[in-house]
Amino acid sequence: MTDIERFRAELAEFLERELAGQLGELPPAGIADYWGGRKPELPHPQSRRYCELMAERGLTAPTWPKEYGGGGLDKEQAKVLLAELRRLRLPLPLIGFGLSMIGPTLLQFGTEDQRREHLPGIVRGEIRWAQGYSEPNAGSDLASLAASARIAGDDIVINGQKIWTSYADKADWMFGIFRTDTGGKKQEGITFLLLDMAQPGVEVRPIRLISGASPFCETFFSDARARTRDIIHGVGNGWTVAKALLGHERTMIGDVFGTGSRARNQAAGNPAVELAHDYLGVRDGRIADPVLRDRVAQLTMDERCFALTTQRAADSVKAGHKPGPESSIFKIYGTELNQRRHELMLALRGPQCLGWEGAGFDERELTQTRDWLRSRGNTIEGGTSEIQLNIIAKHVLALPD
Amino acid sequence: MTDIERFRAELAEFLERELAGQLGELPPAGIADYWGGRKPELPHPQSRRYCELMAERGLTAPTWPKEYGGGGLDKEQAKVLLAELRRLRLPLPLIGFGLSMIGPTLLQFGTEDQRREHLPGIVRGEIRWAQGYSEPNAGSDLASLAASARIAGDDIVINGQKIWTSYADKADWMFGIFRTDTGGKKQEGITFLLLDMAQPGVEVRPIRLISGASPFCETFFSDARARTRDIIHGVGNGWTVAKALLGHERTMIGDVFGTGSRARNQAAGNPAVELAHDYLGVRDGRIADPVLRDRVAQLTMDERCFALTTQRAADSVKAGHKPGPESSIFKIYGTELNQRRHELMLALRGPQCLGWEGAGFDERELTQTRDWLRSRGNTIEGGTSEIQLNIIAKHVLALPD
Amino acid sequence: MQLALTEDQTLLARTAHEFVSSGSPIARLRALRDARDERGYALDRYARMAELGWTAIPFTEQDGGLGMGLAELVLVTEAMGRGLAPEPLIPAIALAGRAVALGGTAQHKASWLPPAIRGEKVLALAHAGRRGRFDLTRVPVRATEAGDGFRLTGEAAQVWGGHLADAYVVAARTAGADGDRAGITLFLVPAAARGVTSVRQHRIDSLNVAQLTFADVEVAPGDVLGRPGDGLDLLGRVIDEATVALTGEMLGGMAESLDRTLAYLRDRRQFGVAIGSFQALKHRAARLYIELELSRSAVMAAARALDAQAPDAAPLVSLAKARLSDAYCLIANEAIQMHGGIGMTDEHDIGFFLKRARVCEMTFGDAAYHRDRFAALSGY
Amino acid sequence: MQLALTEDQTLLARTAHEFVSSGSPIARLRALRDARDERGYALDRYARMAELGWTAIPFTEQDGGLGMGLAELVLVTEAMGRGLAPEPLIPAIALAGRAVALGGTAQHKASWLPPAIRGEKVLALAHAGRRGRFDLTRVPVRATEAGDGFRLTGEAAQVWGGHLADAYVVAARTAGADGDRAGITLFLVPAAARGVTSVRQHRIDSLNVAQLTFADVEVAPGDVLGRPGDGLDLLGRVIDEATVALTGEMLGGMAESLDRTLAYLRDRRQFGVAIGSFQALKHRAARLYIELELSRSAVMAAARALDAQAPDAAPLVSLAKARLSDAYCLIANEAIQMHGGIGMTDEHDIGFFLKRARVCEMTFGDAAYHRDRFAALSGY
Repeated sequence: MTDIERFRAELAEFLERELAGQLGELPPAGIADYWGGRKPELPHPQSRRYCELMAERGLTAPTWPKEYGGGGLDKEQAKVLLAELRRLRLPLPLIGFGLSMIGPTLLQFGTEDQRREHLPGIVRGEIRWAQGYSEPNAGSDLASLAASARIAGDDIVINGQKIWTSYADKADWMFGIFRTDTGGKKQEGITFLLLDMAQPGVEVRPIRLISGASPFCETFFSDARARTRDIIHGVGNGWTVAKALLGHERTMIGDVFGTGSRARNQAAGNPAVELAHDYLGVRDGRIADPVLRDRVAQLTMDERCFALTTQRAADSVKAGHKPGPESSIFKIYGTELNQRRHELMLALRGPQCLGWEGAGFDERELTQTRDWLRSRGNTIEGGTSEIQLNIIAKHVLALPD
Repeated sequence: MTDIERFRAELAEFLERELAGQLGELPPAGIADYWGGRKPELPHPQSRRYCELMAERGLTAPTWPKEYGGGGLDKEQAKVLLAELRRLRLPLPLIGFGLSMIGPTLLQFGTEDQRREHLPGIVRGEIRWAQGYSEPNAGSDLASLAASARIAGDDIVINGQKIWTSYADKADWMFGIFRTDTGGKKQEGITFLLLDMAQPGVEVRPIRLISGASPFCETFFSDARARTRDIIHGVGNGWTVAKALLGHERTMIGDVFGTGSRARNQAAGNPAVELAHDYLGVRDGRIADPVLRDRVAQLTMDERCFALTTQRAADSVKAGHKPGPESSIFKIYGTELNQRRHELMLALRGPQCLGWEGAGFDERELTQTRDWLRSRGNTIEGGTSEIQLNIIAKHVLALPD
Repeated sequence: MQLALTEDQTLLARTAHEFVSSGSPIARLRALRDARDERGYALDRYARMAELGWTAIPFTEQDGGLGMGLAELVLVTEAMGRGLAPEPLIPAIALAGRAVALGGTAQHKASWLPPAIRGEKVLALAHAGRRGRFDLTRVPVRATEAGDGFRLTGEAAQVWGGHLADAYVVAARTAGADGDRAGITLFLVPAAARGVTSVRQHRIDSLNVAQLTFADVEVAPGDVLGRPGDGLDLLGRVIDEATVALTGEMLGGMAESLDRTLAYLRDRRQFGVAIGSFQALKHRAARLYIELELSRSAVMAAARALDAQAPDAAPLVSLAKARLSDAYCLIANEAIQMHGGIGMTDEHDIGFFLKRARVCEMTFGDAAYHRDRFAALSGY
Repeated sequence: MQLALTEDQTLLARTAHEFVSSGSPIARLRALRDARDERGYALDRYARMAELGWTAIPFTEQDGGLGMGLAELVLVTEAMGRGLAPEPLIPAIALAGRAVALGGTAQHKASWLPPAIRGEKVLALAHAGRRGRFDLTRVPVRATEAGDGFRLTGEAAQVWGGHLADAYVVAARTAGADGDRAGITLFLVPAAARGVTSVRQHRIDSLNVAQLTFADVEVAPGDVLGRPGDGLDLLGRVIDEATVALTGEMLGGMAESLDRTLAYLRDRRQFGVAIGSFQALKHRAARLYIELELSRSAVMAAARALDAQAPDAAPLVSLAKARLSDAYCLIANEAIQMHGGIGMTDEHDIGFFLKRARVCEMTFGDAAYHRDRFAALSGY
């Protein structure tokens, strides 16, 4: 038995026997994610215990070093873990911005003390994190942010406003960037810090979107307090940290739209074709409306082509090449495809696409319409399409400023 | 009998009796235009005599003052002249850039001497004019022109190159702008002048386009000579004159594309529909290919809508309003429509749209293809679409620089 | 056909614009929406519109109207479109009111037109079902003969202005099947008739629409508008008229969306400059302006052609509706994009135009439907 | 299916690119055009391509080939597309050569494949008439039985590589009518056969194409490729293969057009700055780049799917041809626009790409044809 086979066997033993033995019923795969936190929402009665038991072995953060509570696994072992969870139809024990964003950031930029203080709580799902970046007047031009952090002894006094903070209403701590110096270049004078949100100076207001409720919030700071020991990478060096994190976020978004738009060329499983058959009917084996049929084909082909391009990027990396410039197109094209798909769906449904709620519209129609409205934000959030085009023009095409 | 009735009667008498009496056969309407000049091309054996006899009464430049050889007619009388020519199926006696461009410019900016020297020759069709504006490195940014004019006593010495000079190979004189001063703002130091092209220092080379032969030429100047008395509006003031003339030219181009795209919504007389019927066939009374039928309808509707917009602009002026900002859209939309129409025609013809000359393609196919190639220049010449969009954004939408 | 406004028309447009823009129109719509108002519009506001004469525009003087036409009506709907005014002028007047005026007996007119013109009674047209799409021959109500009269059964969807309306013009099939041009009859049915049920539907635009159920509703021979079995022409005519009135509204919505976006582009600063100075945005804004200007011509032409009953009126209606559908959706999408994140929030007003644009697109036929109709009417 | 190049493939692509780009390729095409060269390409250049092994790529080793596939062939055609190389690799090898390899007898192969692979003999496929558009069932030649064999009559248009070719694969109808899938037979006809006339056609791309007339051309039973009446599948297969080879060429043309345009945007100065610094042009250039990257994926996938005879190979061929048709025309149009006036002159090279783009679009089906085919193959 090789090491990896032994690892797999021990893991299976733990998951199938020990875990099941302690918990009785385990949460099934496919239910809502578990985000942890001080007042966690439980998608399943055993969600919290499942997370805790997994965390005891570091399996909520499998590749993080053991000294911070991680699993200390190598890449191959981590793959085995995912495979075993899939095989046993178990969900990930924990997700969140702690694991995906601030944890890796602390591993890269944090001091030993900062890691020891914050990482174990993330691993155990005790603290849920939110990200404080954008402000009403600092969107695409993030570096022009104004929310201020004034250092007063061991404390930092924070004033101002953040916007688009996802799940801030459910988070315990926030990581974010604040202005500690208003002179000089705007990118200088930005400091990356952590703060506890459970304090009177922090007020959170959820944002309604044109599509209805959303996870986004506005967060207002009035003499809120943080500790200087929670400054990451030093005062005035926050832009470096933030950029590293943002790059990471954009890759994630590209991935979502890349893998989200599956290759669909067969009629079966292509929702646009199903919808067209349902709402328009079939004539001589074809979608009855030839002009809309042409649009269905165009969109489906574009989606297939996009999926092939994401595959090509992955295959190219697998073949040992560096990620090529083609990945710069994923965010922009993926989000526009998603918008076009939603608009096509509206066209196929005709007037039945107009419902907001209630009588006369079925559930799928109503969901579709909300999703369409929400999709209009895809080309704005996570770097607008305009910014993406600027980036391609400058960094890929070498066009001058 | 009112004055205008008397005028019409006398004119008819002249056209029907006197002219016909002197010339025998008159040139018929619909033949090629007569441009005049020192070595005129004669679309009809009597073209030159017809022009001369009309010019004797000032009827080649009917609204210009009599003292310069014009007809001295008011607007109403000029309309009567056009109506009579139409009624008798007679062509315009003379066309050209003398009548349409430099003549009006001299009337606006020229001195009394300049008018007396140059206008009569234009009226009589003795001198054919070309326009020297663009240069290889001064296209959209015309004011950066470099062709130089150095004043030496009563003479001006000209060096450099002009491009896109229409019919320069057939012209006798050129009006154009040249740099007399390289210091200061680039718009200053530009001088508008006239020069005789029949001299050794002027060399003309016709330009072939991607669509084949064209009226455009390059003109090269090597110590070519002009006279200081032929400077219009003073040294260094040429930009003012040029801008006035350019504005005039853009209006003309917009008109061409505006009136050129006739309202077509009936099948009969819509060339796209005729072509579709011919190349694609008819099924159940409809163009057999439903997707191309949709494109035909879209284009036809856009053309109709554009024609309605040019009509609206005209009606609005007729109703006593000032020309509105809507006219700024004519050049850009008209030229793009023309390109789209040509591309649709290609799509309708399929592979038969690919011919350049000779066997296997009929004359209409070949002409169509050349016209398509030529149409690609429509959005470049006379102010690129990009420049037009800049103008709309700045002057109509008041967006900041 | 003159595509220019007369002095009277210019005055009417100005008055309408001033009336609608007074009193924070989008805030008013938002308040009605958030209060889940059953009616979805303000009775007093509608009464004021009637006082201003708007409800009288398309009726002859004999019928108590002003004897004007669509050329005038589109000026009023344009102003309403700028303010997204939810009052049922189009459904009650241009659609159902005109159906009564054109197809009704003296008795029908006497009963319904004066109160409709005074804004006291609201009429609505029920002619489409959930799956009928835009095909006027696919009416959702069937009328079977019963004694002298008929009995109506079926369900109409998204009846504009239909909730809490006073009477309905119902397009029902008395003979034949979907697709047949003959066999459709229009009935005038009071909302209080036994067997009529109305349920308010909630759409993205928050306007008053209803799902109407007709369960063995008995109607008398005297309730027929026009000739039995011959209702399609009348239905088509009032829908053409209402379509043009709607394109007027769409023109207003487009113009307002663009104006608001241009103002934002001038004001909003990023990277130290107004974002309206970025050339890529400038060029896109200029393209939107071109669409707006072309759209205005189409609306004016269609209105005048219908008023003059010109032979090319029907294709011009399709021309206008197709163009306005595409252009309004384009401008509304671009308006959100150029506003950035703030445009995605419910708190900002611009999203209301995005929603209304899509509803307008899907009312009386989308662009694809009207291109097909234009081609068919043109013989190809 | 791996969408990445192997080391061998990378090397092949580099070699091909170096060979084609050496010796001013566009100037060479221009010279052939201006000389009104009957052949339209250079025999010695084609012989060199054969020496480099390009003509052997898609044939089995048994047939004297290299046993490679479209994944390799598209790398060569891409290089040719960058240089607009006029040599008849696609028609002679991917189209007619492959028809002989797939449908020919041992005798056919022995006679024709070795000289074709050596580049000494050129084959061409005659399958479309002037009005057949893209429908493979509308073949322009009719074959009537005559004795043991057949007699061919008809006129084929724009036969690629067909002028001064040595033999033709002719798709002729032996039974049935346009639209029937059965009844098409492929014949191998020497150019010298009595009754065959070839007239050079001049297209915008200046490539060698011919109009072929068949006047009672007698063919023997042994001249049939594959089974009589059953030729459509074979025809469809080689056209699919050649279509993919052509998309490779188109990819090269697109890439070259964009590269040249980007270079111009960096160099050309107006208003004191490089025009490539104008944001509106930047954004448009970035959009073109996106099209290019998507196109590359489509070409690679279609080539590999056909090589593997994957079940979704046919829709992937249509996917690639549709996308490349639209994208090449778009990029070529934008290239002219961004070059401004100079791009409109015949003296400048960029116009050659515009012309070739349109020819490629109209060869083996345009985008609309392939969207229709994709949908039909996908069952909707």
